[in-house]
Amino acid sequence: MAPGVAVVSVAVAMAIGVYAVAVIDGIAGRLVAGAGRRGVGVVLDPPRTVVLLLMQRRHRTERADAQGWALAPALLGGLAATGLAVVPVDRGTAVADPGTGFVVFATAIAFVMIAVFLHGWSPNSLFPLIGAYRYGAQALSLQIPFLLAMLATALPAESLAVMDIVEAQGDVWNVVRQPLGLPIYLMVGVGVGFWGPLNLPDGADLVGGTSAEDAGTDRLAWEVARAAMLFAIAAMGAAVFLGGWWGPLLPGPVWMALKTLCLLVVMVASRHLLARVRIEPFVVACWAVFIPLALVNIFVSGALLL
Amino acid sequence: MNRSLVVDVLFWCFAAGSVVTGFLVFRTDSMVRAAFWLLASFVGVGAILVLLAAEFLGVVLILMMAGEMLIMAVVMVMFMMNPAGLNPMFMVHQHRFAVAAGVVSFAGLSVVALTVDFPDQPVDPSVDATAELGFELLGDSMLVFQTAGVALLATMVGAIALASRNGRFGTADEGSHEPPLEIEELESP
Amino acid sequence: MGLSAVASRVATRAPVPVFPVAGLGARAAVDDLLVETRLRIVDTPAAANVLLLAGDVPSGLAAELARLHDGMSRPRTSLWWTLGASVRPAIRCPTEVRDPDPSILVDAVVDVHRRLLTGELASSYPQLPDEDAAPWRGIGPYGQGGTGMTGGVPYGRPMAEVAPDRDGLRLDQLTVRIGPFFARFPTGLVLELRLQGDVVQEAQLALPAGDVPMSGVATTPFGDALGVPVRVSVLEVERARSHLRSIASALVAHQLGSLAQRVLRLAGKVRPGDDHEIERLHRVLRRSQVLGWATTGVGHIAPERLEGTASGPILRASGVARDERADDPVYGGLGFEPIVHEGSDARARLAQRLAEARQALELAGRAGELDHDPESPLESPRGRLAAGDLPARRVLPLIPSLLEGMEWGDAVSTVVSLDLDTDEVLALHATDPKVSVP
Amino acid sequence: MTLEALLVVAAALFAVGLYGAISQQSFVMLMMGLELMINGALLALIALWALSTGGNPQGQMLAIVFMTVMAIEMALGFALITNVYRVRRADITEKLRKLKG
Repeated sequence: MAPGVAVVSVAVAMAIGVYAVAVIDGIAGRLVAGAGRRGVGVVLDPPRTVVLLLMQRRHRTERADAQGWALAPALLGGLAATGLAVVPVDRGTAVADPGTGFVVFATAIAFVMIAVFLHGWSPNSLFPLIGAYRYGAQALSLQIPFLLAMLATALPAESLAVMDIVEAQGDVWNVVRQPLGLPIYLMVGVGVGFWGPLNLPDGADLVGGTSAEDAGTDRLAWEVARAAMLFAIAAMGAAVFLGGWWGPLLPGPVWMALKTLCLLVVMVASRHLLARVRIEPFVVACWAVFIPLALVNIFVSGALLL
Repeated sequence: MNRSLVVDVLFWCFAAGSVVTGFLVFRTDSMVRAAFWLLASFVGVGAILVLLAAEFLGVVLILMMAGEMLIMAVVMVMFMMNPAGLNPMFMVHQHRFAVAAGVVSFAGLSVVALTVDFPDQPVDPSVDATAELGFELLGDSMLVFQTAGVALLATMVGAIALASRNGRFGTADEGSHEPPLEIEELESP
Repeated sequence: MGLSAVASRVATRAPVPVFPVAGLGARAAVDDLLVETRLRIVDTPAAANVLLLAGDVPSGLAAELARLHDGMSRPRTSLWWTLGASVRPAIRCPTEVRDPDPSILVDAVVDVHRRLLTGELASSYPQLPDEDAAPWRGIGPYGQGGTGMTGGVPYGRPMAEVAPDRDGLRLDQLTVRIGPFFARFPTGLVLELRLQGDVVQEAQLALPAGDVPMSGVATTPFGDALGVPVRVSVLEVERARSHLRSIASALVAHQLGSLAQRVLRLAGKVRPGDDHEIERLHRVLRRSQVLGWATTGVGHIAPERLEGTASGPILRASGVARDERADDPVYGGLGFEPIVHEGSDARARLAQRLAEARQALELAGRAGELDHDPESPLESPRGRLAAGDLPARRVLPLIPSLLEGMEWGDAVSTVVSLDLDTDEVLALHATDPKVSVP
Repeated sequence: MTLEALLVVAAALFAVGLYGAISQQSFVMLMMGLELMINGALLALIALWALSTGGNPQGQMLAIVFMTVMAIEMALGFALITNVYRVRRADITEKLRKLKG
């Protein structure tokens, strides 16, 4: 694919994904809140808020690390774009399909913690800093179950290329082969996107955490990058667990879009249905429960293949 | 556009980037920046590895370093005073000797690199290096691979034993005291 | 029409980011603004364009208020919702709203925001001078501000110091002051903390003294009941509302803002005999884990420490069946029995308030025309209420020792679960700046 | 992208790392110097593998060993720093007058 086309298609996909996250979030919020009126608002509020944030002036703190502050959302957005680029849309159609697509995606996920730490560190302010520390603990515990859950999907395909992983799900989807994988992946995905119950770095108890000092374009960029990250995780989950383009009747890309939407709804709605987890029990659970579960998942899928 | 020209331009960008950021590690006041500059240096080298067809190794290097540098940054912040570099800081010793050692090693290694005649056998582009590495890992070099794994396991056990507070002989910091700081005495050789 | 004009027209239709400060007698009205879809209540001043001061913000908080104002991003303005208060806030508010009706307030906020974006209303200037808190005092060989290689007080700001952590390492410690406008706490509550990462190592209450005018502020039915007979059904519905509002703020602290909106809507419309609505709410809360992993074991207070301090739902959630209503013949005639929960943690307190809200609506449905006798003891939603004996005065001294060793997330859940009343906390500023620790 | 250029870049990384490892007082900064040195060595190794050995898979294997060494160095380094800090309150090399416990 020509570089220009690749950049444009990733950008378009990200824009659609971010908008989808905003709309799903709005609908889920209204359903839970029991506020039925103003149906148009759900669709129009996101672009209006974007314009409002563009008009709002940025906020500066004393002795902030200005470069780091500007870099963090850009880094997170770039990681989302990288992750999205390796997800195949249809057989033979992907922005990039390197032989190590799986590792590239995992690297993008691992770098999220750098972006969040930088974002919390830079403003030189209390709540962002605590949020940054928290995310360090949270992300380091999340990484290993995440890698293991995803790694299991590479076993049936005998390849690290995402295209091959999807191709190998022609008979049976990985979600059936490895029923433990998808729940772990989604849980970790919500954590990597620091959303809903696992939004500890930007949580309500820290009145916004790492983004507590953000205003205007800073806030806009950060929220957009985070939503794009969630979308990339949903898209990858649809590809490696739900069989990507495989499905009857409808064309492949439509199936891919439907499955992505499905996972996105589950992840986004969790914000309105589940309370914030406490970090200490959560970290313990990651090491003591999710890593063993993910290992069992890998061993069982390996044994089934032999 | 000519593919090898693109590769060349990218290579020089990454190379310059990784050396410059590697140098900035020791030139910044902020500890967190130092850790992230080092990370940038590793990302540059990882990218060069990808250009050199060692795709898997390059990406894994970057993956590995993300977590490592975050831990490094947090350790710096927690252990050191002035981690944000709000105070200008220059914590070095034997500086002139260090500079000389750096220059001499660079000169020596460069001379070796430029004078020795290495055989010219590039990687065959049609070979999938990642797959080859996989077969090597679980084939002829299985023993090396397993040894590395066992070494890592032993490291984990050892590191936890070292860092933990509770040892066989009671808590590790029992009776500990802060040693005096006598820099002047040390700095005059 | 230029691009910027189009942009400002589009932006004026977005939900208005508002940072509210609830003064005396304004907490309930401010909490209820969460359900307004045309406003977006934000947690931090940096995200807000409009600073909403509601009720009477005591003059003792003037300096903090100015700092809060300067922390907002531009364009910014402040708006005063009087709610019966007469003393002007310490910072200039170009707009005042005297009507207590929330929909009129929302109209006013939206209008102010529109004028702000189109440039009709000027963005307000900083209240404090923009300069360093102290001059640069660089000494030492590299100008680092201290005598050693590190440390010192650059720009008058102390650097983080080290102190032992819970693992025996000496690590970075931050001394910070949280409040008095921290979004999760009642207005006026100030905590001086030593934090190591996420962990509270040491906590102290610091209530700045100041003049607190109590006149002209809207009172609650419970305040009235100290002096005149009030319908039992009115008191009980008010009790249910208060409990529901407390549950809503706990939900916000647990990141369930939309569920909190639902609870606040319910609080606004409950009538005597609506106890089945609370049943449904209970099931939803169970599913959300607010009554599960998020609160179990958080903020545990040993029941013997509550002896003689706390009363009301906090005490009853520790298994002690003490309720002033049990001694009241009027309630005795209604067949009142105190509800208790075991656990004495945040979960038990939430469950206790939920059960009491249900019981209150049920009692209100049966109370009919009965009146509460002003001579009888009075049980407010937060415990025994008598003139000069405020529940918050008894609960506040528990907080410092309770928070020590907690993670910040749990600390917030704990303070929220104690349901401190903003008016009572602010009243303590005036009377007794140093709250005695038992 | 010639082999010579790659090796010179690797030498530069190694030299910068050596400078840092010798000159820095702080343990963590010292470790950063060591990391940079291994980084340079890794680059030289892969350069030789890719351009001079015809892609012998054992070259990549050696690189994996390098990365293992890097990980071990980090893990043990941090453990030692933590221990030294716990026992001696030392975070810079000057505070360690003797290595005996």
